Amino acid sequence: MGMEFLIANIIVLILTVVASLVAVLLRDLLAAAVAMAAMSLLLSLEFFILQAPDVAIAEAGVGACLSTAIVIIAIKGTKRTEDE
Amino acid sequence: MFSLESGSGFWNPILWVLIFFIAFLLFYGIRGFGKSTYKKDTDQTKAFLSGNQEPSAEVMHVKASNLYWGFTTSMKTVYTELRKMHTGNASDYVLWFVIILACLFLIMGVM
Amino acid sequence: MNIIDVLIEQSPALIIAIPLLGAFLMPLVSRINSTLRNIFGLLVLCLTGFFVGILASDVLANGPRLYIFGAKDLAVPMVRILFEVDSMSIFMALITMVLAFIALIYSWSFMKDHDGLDKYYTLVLLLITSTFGMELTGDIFNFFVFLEISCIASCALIAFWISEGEALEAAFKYIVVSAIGALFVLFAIGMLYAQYNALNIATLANVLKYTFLDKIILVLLLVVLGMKAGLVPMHMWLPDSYGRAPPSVTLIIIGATLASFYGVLRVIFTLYGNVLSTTMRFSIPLNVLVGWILITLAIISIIVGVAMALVQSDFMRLIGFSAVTEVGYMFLAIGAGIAALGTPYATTALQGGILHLLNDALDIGLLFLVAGAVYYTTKKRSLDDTSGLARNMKYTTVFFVIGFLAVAGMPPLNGFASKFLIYESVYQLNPILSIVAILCSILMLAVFVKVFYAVFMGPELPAFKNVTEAPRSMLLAMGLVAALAIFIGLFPNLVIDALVKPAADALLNHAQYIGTVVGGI
Amino acid sequence: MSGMSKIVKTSVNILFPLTMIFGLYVIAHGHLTPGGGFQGGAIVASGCAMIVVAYGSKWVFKQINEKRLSTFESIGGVGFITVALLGLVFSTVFFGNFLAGSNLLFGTTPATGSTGADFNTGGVLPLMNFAVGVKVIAGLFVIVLVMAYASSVKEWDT
Amino acid sequence: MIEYIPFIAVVTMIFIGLYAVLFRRNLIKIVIGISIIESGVNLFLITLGYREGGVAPIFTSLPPGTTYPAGMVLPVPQALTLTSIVIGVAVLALMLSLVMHIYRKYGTLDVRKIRRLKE
Amino acid sequence: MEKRTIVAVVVFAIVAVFFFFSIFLIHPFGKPGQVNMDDHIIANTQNETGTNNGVTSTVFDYRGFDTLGEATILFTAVAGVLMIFRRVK
Repeated sequence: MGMEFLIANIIVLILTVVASLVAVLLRDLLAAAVAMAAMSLLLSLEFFILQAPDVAIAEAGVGACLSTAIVIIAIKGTKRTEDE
Repeated sequence: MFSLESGSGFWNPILWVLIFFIAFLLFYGIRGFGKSTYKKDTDQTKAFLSGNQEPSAEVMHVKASNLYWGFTTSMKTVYTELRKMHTGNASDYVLWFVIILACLFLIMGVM
Repeated sequence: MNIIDVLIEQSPALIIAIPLLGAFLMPLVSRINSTLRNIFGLLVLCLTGFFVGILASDVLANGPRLYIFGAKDLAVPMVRILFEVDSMSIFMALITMVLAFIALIYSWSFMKDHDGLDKYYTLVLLLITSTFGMELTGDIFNFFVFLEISCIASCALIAFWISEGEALEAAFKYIVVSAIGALFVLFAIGMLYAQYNALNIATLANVLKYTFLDKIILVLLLVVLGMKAGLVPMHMWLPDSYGRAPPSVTLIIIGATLASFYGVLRVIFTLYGNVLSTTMRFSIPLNVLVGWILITLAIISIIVGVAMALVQSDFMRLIGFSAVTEVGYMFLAIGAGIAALGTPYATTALQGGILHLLNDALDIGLLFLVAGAVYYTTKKRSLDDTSGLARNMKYTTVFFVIGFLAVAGMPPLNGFASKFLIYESVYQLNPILSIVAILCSILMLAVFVKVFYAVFMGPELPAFKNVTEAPRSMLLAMGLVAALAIFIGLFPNLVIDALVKPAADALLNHAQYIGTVVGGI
Repeated sequence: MSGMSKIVKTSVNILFPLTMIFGLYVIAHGHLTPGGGFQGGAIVASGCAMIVVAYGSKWVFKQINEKRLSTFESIGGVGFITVALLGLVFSTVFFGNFLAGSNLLFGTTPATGSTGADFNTGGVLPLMNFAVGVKVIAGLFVIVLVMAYASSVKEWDT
Repeated sequence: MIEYIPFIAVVTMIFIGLYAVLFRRNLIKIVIGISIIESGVNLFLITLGYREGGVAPIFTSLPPGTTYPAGMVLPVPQALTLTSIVIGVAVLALMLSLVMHIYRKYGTLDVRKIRRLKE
Repeated sequence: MEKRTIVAVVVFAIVAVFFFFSIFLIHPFGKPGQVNMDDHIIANTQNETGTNNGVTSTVFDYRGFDTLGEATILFTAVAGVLMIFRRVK
């Protein structure tokens, strides 16, 4: 396994996990949605690193773009903060 | 014929229906000995409550939640626990799932 | 090679393709005319039923049948998706078919006054398709895909009455639970794939070695499918969604739930069939452990289900809790069958469980249909508000009596036949289990006597003075189910010999299931 | 969501055709390069979602309603299953790849190993890609459109 | 240890999502949690399919000197993941439309207050 | 802490331990053990399906039926969303 491959892998994975953690912990739902988009993009990058370009395109289109759009629309239709 | 074997016993519905039918005939015969002066929809059949007026249907209606009151009261401890279990919270549904998962993991992991 | 052989050969694919095509065409057809839409739905179902029928006759006569998607022969069995139809799958498919027919006939009048019916019929057809897919498939990832379709379609149908907040709530809870469950199934499938590089159930079963990872997979699959089948304490979604879905749909959702139960059977008997007798630590065989786990959960299900049903005041929710009890009976029988694998009464228990599966679908379905008829005429859900309906709804009352006697296991109805087998065989395993089961059956009778009094007997309230009988198509649907229940009750041995025994044998004979695929390489 | 500022509209006007072309390219070359019906459909649908964001869902609803879109989706689904059923007719199995190696439409077999992009290959796969592409575009777009419309209208159920 | 890092990321993501479902009260947060679990499972499948030093299984202008099949990553997990991604977006859309509707009916997104169906 | 949190944390810990333990039993990253199914697909995708893209051939040909299911899922979700947002009379 190439060293640079391993390092890129580790960095992207850690960033993905951090982004998902941020998406869960943030109280502002819109920010959480953006964090989820970031997570999807990083995940798509990771798929690309793992030689799955088909899945990377799908994840970028569906996960990062459409899912986020749907979540943001739902937040617009309800309310933005998590607190009661 | 037509009987269901379970290895240690059998169950024959046709036989059962036959016996039931005979019992029904007997019952019908006994019923025929009843009074011939009985007529429907006369004062004979009205409820008699010490001369009081018959209460309206709403008053006479026993609500379903009041049925088996004695049973539920005597089993109160069980029912409080059961009601506490059914919280109706979607997170708790998932929590129960994870609890069972953990229990079975422990059992299978030890074995 | 005559035409009927060709049709039989192609029928596993057509059973899926025809309702799917019908579902895709439904939005276009319903644009034209509403009567045409109903006829189209019934036509699609009739065609599917024809193929299920000929496939059933063939499978019961000639043993398991394979269908490989995209290739003519078994040259590469690892790669392609294949359907493997044995007697157990076809038994489930027949149940689904019956339930779907009845639900469609019932919907005809019950759903008449609603809007959004094109979506309704589309989703009903999709739900039926996915149930068939879960039952016929021989590929574990394909099973997951159909599980997911059934979960989405059921969720949308549960939320059909969108003007009631509770329906939406029930749908949301259902989809949260089943989406998480499905993801864990996918995780388990990934682990299976990683170990054996195969997704075919028969191939996997052939090479399964029962490593530690396989234990984890077994637990994941069992728990998720048990949850989807409604085992306590993961049953909470079941009364919610059964109680709030339109009753015509509930019938098909029962079919989908039973398909999950079928998944449990498939996982234990086929996927882990080769390793079931592996002894583990403390020299306990795997089958005893799994059997007793299932029995424990089943007994809890029976007790909790009936105890909660006793205090419900919502008609449909009450039936939902009694459905949990019925699921408990099935798991009790299956658990006893697994724990005592190899003894003669294990086979009896298995037959009782499989017959009870059919009886549960019919009886609980009948009760839901009756509840729907009561809701249709009175618009009341609560048992507290209804009273004295027997005066005006004579047929419905008769059907309710048949249904509740059958659920409570009163002779000579069908519920008794299967419960008799379960009691007798479980008694040999452990008498206490049998006694608990009988006691809960009696409690079940008490539950429905309460309903009978609250809804049909009692004083005639002025609000229901001019209630009329349910429409004719609803009565027809209820009558069909009641007739089936009485028929199975009177001639249980006919059904057992024709359908249940082959199904139980197919489950126990996993070598044949595996050999049909692996032996053909 | 109502319409956004003119800058956004103009930039979307430029970006939308590009996304469209890219998505259609991905769909068409699914059997040669990374991509396929789902990926390309998702890309085109996200382009359509951009239109919804920029112009507002009410404006989009005036141009195209959800009934027409769901008709398109049905057509895509029927097309997909029809290709699969044609496999049943021509090669006796459901999902049979009856065009591969037949030298008809998309029927040529590529050379083994690393080859160039020959568009005329793949058997029924490009057809299925097209059907799935239509279906996914219509399906995802209708989801976004309907949800956006519902969130912009305050009281839509009466 | 270091070669297992993708698997560790997978399990961490699954548990982050499960944490959101179990402990967060907002419905949209729960939906986001389910979406994160789904991403974790997708990553798991792709990770299973990776072969050391392999390239994507696409023959169009393959890098010279590639041996196949040993030099390519496994295609089946990628196909499964594609299916899983589409399933994910379908479930997400349905859940969020339910959430929007529930908000109109109940006036809240707190999962503890959305329980008219209990006991 | 309330009882629910304690139970959840304990259960969470148990499941996490088992999951973390089990992933180390899967083959190491990048070294899949058995690959016969996938090797068959890679080796035969060009001459059996006439496709250069192994993933597309898997999605639409070898596992085409799953893709039909996947398309059905999207269709189901669209029908569900349209049904949920329908206008009630």
